[in-house]
Amino acid sequence: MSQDTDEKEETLFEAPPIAEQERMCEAILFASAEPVTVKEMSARMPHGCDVVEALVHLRKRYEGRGVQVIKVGEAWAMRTAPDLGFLMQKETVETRKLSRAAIETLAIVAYHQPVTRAEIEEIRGVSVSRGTVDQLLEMEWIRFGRRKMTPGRPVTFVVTQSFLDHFGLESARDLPGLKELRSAGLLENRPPPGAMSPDDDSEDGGDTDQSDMFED
Amino acid sequence: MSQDTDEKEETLFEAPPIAEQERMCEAILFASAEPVTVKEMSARMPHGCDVVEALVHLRKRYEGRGVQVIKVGEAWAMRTAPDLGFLMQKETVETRKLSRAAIETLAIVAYHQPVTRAEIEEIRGVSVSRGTVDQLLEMEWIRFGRRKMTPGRPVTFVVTQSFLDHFGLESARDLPGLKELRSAGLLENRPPPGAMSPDDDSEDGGDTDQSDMFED
Amino acid sequence: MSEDLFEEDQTEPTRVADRMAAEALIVDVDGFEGPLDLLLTLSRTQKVDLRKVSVLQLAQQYLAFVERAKQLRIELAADYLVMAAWLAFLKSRLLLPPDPTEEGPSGEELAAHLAFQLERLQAMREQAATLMARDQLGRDFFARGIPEDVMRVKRVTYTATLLDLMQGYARIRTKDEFRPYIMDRDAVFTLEQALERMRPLIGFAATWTDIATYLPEGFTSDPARLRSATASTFAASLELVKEGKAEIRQEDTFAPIQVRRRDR
Repeated sequence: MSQDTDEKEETLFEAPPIAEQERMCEAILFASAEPVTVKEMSARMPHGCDVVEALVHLRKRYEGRGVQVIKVGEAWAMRTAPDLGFLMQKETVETRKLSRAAIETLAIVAYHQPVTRAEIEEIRGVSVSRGTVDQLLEMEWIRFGRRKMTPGRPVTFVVTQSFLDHFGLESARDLPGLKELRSAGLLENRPPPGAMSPDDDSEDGGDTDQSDMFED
Repeated sequence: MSQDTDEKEETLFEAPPIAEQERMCEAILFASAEPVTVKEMSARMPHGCDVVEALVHLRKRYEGRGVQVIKVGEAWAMRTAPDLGFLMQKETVETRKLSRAAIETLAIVAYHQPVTRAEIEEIRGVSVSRGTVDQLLEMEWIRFGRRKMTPGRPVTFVVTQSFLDHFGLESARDLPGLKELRSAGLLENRPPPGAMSPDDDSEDGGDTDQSDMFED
Repeated sequence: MSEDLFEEDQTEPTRVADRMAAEALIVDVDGFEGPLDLLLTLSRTQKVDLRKVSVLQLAQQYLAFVERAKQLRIELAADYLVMAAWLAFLKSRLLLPPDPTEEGPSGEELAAHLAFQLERLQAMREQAATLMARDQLGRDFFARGIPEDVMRVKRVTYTATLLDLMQGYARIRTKDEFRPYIMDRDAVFTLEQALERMRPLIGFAATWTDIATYLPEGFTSDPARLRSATASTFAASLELVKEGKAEIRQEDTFAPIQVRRRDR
């Protein structure tokens, strides 16, 4: 497999054997507290390495160990096995207590992304305070997404890689209950009946945006 | 073995199997911000664990991997394998133009090789700094040639194969001569008083290559 | 696995929350995050699936709540009153037979939308709880404790083109007269040599002395040698002035250049 890649790329030197590539990925992931993207790993490893294949091998090797290789969005990381958390009291960082409003806002962004502030308010039934959004932005759990193509082109919010990393999610598609919520129609942005909003046509329930977003 | 320990210490619960103890040591070593002593590990792990044995197993497991289990004084730690240190660097290459002094020195070596430092200074009319020569040596564009059979037997400099490769020359004799330089407008059209330069003679006939060369 | 955990976790607090909500209805109006939150709490008292919630009953409960708040002289925020008005309208729509001449959505449609909103909010609350019950980084699982920094190595490579080389060479060759390549280094008196010669001597020059007197022996007869020696001796003099070891002057154009030591 890595042979093919070599031939395709016509590298001057042969890539190291896959076992060695695996060692390299191991060292890079091990050394970093932050997830490392495949792209960055490729850049640091010798030319012609098949990083993804090496990572798949590596993940397998760490299965059931005290440390695990996990995928976080486009990046990979090593993390201790969750069942051993009790050993780490010493390492536990006191996280800032999030308000109920912040937690709900975070969940809404995660499940409805990309979502505008107006949509969050619509779902929660109250206005979203600036502080709540700022706090989530500051924690780097949410970030600005693309602007919506609706009148006023409002900014949207999406969750970040740090969010995925923090909650041990491989991608936003792995959010628990996502499928059920979608099939129950609860992720739709249904306009109130009789509301003659001009964007009624273009706003096909946000469903298309949704699937878009979760493809990433 | 862990059985023995249990019995000796008369613990209420049995210690976890050694494989599990190994996982625990692995997670602790991975997540700790400092090397951890056996004593500290014992205190954090369930009662009756044989930390030393678990660590020996763990060290063995990581032998030859990208990560190693090492003993640091009385404490234990995990580190990336020393031979993979190069992966912990992110190299950025910045290309700069060679200084004027270096270009002139290089040109003199190319046209007059083998040439001594004193001769270079003679031609440039200024002293040649050590740094300039060192830089060219380091770039492997010049190298030491044979010593001159003159008093003091000074070392000489000649250009290297890398130099020829970089400038797309087959040999230093392919360098355009003064005549060509002049006709290319690179020299003032002032006839040289006295004899022809030694290079002028040898340098004819490279005409076809020449035009190529000036393309660069 | 974490979902199972969550299920277990979730059932208990919900019951507690129920009890607390019932009390909150009476004492703590401010505890609600707006009318929708209040409606959601009220709907729980119906103890049915949110999809089967009776919106009519809910509207009545809400209106009763607002009525009670008024009796207790509790100041209600405007949006609570707006919701009350809207629910009163909805209630009448639901109770009266539909008027075919009337425009707009039917009571059933409006009720269905409210039910949807409540269900959606409830779903998001549950998801928020599930999310927070997940294993979290820094709490349940951990990152590398001693991260190794990735060193950023900046490597500078130098480059030049053949044209640079040509131009460099041309520059040298046009700077001074072209002459065949011969070694005539003995006709050159370098700046370094001149400095070496002048340094020990300048200490004795208490009075102004023509720099010509510093010319080395054997460099005064041959014009080329004289030129080189004069130039370097002059340059060396300037160098010594710069170092603060000497002073230099010239009375007039083309007059002899004189130096003397500088006393501090």
